[in-house]
Amino acid sequence: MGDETGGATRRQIMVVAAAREIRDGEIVFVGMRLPLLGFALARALHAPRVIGLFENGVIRDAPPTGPLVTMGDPPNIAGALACTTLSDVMAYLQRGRVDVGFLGGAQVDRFGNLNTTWVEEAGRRTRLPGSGGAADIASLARRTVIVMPHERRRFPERVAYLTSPGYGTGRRWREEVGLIGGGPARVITSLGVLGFDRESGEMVLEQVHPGVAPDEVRAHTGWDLRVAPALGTTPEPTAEELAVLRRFDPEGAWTG
Amino acid sequence: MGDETGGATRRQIMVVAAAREIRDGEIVFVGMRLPLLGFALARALHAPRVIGLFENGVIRDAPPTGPLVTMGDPPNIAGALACTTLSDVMAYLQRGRVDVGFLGGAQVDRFGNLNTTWVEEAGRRTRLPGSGGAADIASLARRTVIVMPHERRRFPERVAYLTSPGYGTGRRWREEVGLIGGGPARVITSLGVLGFDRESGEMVLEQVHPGVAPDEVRAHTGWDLRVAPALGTTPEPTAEELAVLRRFDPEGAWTG
Amino acid sequence: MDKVVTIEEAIARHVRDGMTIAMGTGLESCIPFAAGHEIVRQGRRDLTLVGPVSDILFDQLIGAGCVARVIAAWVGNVGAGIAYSFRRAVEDGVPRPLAVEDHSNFTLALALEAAARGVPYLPSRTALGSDLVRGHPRLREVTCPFTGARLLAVAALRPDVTVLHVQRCDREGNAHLWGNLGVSLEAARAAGTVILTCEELVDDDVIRSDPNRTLIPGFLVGAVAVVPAGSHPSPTQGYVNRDDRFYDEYHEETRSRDGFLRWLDRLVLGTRDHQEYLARIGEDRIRRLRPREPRPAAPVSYGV
Amino acid sequence: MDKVVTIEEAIARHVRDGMTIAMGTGLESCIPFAAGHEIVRQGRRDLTLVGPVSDILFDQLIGAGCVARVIAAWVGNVGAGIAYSFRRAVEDGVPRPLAVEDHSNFTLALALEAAARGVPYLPSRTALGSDLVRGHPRLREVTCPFTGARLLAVAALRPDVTVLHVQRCDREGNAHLWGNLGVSLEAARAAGTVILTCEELVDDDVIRSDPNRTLIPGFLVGAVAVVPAGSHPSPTQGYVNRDDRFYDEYHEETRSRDGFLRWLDRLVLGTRDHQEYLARIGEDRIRRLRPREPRPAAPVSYGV
Repeated sequence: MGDETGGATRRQIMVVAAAREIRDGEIVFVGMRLPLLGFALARALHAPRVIGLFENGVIRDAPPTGPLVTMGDPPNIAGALACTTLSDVMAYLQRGRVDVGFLGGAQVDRFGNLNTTWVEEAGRRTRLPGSGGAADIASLARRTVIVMPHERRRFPERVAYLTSPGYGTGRRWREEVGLIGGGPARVITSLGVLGFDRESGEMVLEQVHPGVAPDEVRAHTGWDLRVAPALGTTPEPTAEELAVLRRFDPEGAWTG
Repeated sequence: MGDETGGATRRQIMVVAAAREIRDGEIVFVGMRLPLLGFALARALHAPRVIGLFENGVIRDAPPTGPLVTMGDPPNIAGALACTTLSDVMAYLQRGRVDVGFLGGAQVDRFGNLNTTWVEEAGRRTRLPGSGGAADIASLARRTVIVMPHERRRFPERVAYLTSPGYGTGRRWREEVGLIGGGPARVITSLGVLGFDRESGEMVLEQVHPGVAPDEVRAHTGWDLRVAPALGTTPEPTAEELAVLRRFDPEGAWTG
Repeated sequence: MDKVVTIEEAIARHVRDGMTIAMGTGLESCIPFAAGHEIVRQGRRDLTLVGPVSDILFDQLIGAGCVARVIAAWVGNVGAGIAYSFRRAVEDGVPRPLAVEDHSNFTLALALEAAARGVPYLPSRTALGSDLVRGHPRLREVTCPFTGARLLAVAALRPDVTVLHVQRCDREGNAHLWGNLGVSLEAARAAGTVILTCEELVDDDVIRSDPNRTLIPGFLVGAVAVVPAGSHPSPTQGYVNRDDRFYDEYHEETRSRDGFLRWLDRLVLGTRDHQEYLARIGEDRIRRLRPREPRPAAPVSYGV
Repeated sequence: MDKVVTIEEAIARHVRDGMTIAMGTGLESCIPFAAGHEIVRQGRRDLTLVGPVSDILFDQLIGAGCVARVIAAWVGNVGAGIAYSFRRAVEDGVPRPLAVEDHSNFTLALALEAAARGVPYLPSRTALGSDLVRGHPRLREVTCPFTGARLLAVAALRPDVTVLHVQRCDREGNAHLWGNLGVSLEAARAAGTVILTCEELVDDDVIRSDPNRTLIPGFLVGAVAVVPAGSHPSPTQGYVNRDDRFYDEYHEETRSRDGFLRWLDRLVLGTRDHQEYLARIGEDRIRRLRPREPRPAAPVSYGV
């Protein structure tokens, strides 16, 4: 994860790619770490009118000035636009007002379903933290962006436990089960950027990060990963993007 | 209504009787006018720990100091314990936390059902204000106290429109329709105080105000009103009660 | 995005014939009279008005012929009892017939809240057995899937526009409100868009200094108009008290249809805007409604 | 009624073996650690703990053997990831087996809110198709009686006791809270009773000066204990910042069961009360967590 590609670390590339998924004026359900940095980056550069919701009830139009470990840290409250309840921000989500939500997880599968509940390795079940707000964001946001390290055990063909719904078993599944949110739009990994096929709902490799070969991505994926005919390369972070990132993560705690 | 009986007006007797229905430590859904005065009186005398909820979202542990026309008047907000939403106070009611709610209406019938929606007189329908929060209080409070002038047209055998449920068609009706609140406990009128029969749910005259004969009450009631075997007389307001009342209604606007 | 416009522009842009408009959601306080008068001046028609309390602002719009339907729990004059234009419309179809969807305060709140939460209904235990429920388009008895209990389901009601009068907000519409809240928050969240009229336009920093006071986030808001005393004759806590006399005078003057039309001409159709309306009410009278006794909130720090 | 007692008395009176206790309802802030430690000291058993975030306070109670079940959406160490005592209990039954009722944040909030509102369930559109729903005792798919839409019904969850750490309250428990609110309001309203720990006990007049800040009315509250820094190591806005290092140290020290038991002995079982706990943490360290930069809320008047 710390590998350098050109002048930027993989995590820097991931954050910059995440930021580019945010359009100006959008309402974003923000998570901690990389998504929070992506929010800060988007706000500083191309999306000055972005609004960020946090599931603990905080609404901000600008990233906090101090470093955060959790969204409940005092610097995230001071200077917020509004502080309210978890239910209130979830209601905005359920009302369809949230344009994009960021998600991560222990596993993501071929149809963008996420698992953060438990995994089994070498016959031993490991209990993971669970959904938090992820199942809600995955169910209710107009679209989601998943940010994850790209490792084969994290990319199984089918998640062991479906915590947060992607496209289930295919593109029509969400409608069948009654979900109203749009589902995953992008997966940003340490190796590339993936989208979802409009017909099948299956994950497709759309971009590789600089210096990454498509076969490397496929080798780290637990199914026969489709590659887009017009495979691109993730643009390198610009000097401006890197400068802003360093401002928000001066010690590289999250992107080093 | 302005008739004097002894040293007190009928309305003063009504307010005092309403106040006596409030026990110390109770949570009361307060209305305007006579019930508000009853709340103030109870708080000043025998129920110093009473809490009053107003349906606009105000919670008070003491009556407002200035005169009020509506519960949204600034003196009812300043010095409140809490200001919140209508839904929040209704939720307390629905959760069973409200001990007693005060109600009035254009009509009350034999089973304590209230009508505040429309009446028909001489073939002409008159539209009335509607439920407001009355149907909610009648449905959800642990018990209710109805305060009304005693006139025959206001006491029909059956209300023209059942806005706020009492005992419907009899004592078991509330359970049948799914209501959880306890229903009406008392009706305080300009002529007396009435209760409800435990078996049938029918209104029963329990007390007459000083100087009122039971037949006078029956003559102003639209059905064959039952009279309790141990009919009492409403105690005269004490000097202390009258002194407090004059403090809260110095010009007799509500009790003159 | 700067959303500050005149109230005339706000109404012209956002309120169209046939729309469903929620107003008076604070119950007896913060009623957006100035905005309602502007709707009358601009001659909107076939509106559905939504508010738990259909007070004399609704009565005015009804009498002016703007309204096809009222969805409310209580209709009248909160100061003096009867709303005559409402009665004339319902009982005699003057100036046009008026449909009424009756609610209790709680069922109306739940209908707005369901829409605010993006669910098609919310269950409750209220009004079971009441005649309110009979044949009601938005109320239906259901059975709890867990307990089998009988419940009243209240279907979502989504206004096109909610109009709120608030104490202060910034240019984006992030608003600080205090006092009783009624169903204002649900109505704002349920609506397609929100028009705010405010007593004071303040700097962003004032809003951000106290995020728990921001009960309406700007992303819900389509327009902000600065209209001091825009709730007159209803009160706005800390800015303007209740004009009790006005309610009594309205009661007397609007007993007859002619009296109402004279009233409407004098204070609404015959005034260009809210400033002229206030001038007719009288500067002195408005000044006397300003609070004399300050009641400052105890300090709070969000220090880090 | 004066409800002020010591935290020891509050726990002794209100928390009994086998009860369902909601804590940590502010998510990562205002977690009532002092109250939780007292539950450990008093040796309560067979508790069901409820909180959207089952942070290291829950981990401590689990490791101490107080807990039979956790109802939560997320379990771990909000600073450092893994909650080892939780893992040991779930994976290996050490010190005793632990049942987990999994939720999403929203379904947990809705379960508490249903209880707070006195309805047996609330409908939502979340988590449909998720494995969370399978065989879940409190989640069930239903059909909307109006639209036919598929919805997720969430059954009410009513804690016996909700414990909140708040900024300030009066002797009756009327409490001013600010900052992010999580599910604290729903949890308080849902519960049989509420224990408040507060940073500051204030005069009634402070509370009444700002009724919109009173998010917990005293009639919900059974006991008030004054416990400054009672949320340590979690933050309480304006009073104490987050002790990030503590979370990391806990992570390291509790990797093994023995390490956990040493930790528990040193800071909980081996301290008489929260003051002694804070003394072990170090006065200097606590002092450094006090806010240095004041962020006063803009003035507000409720003037009449």
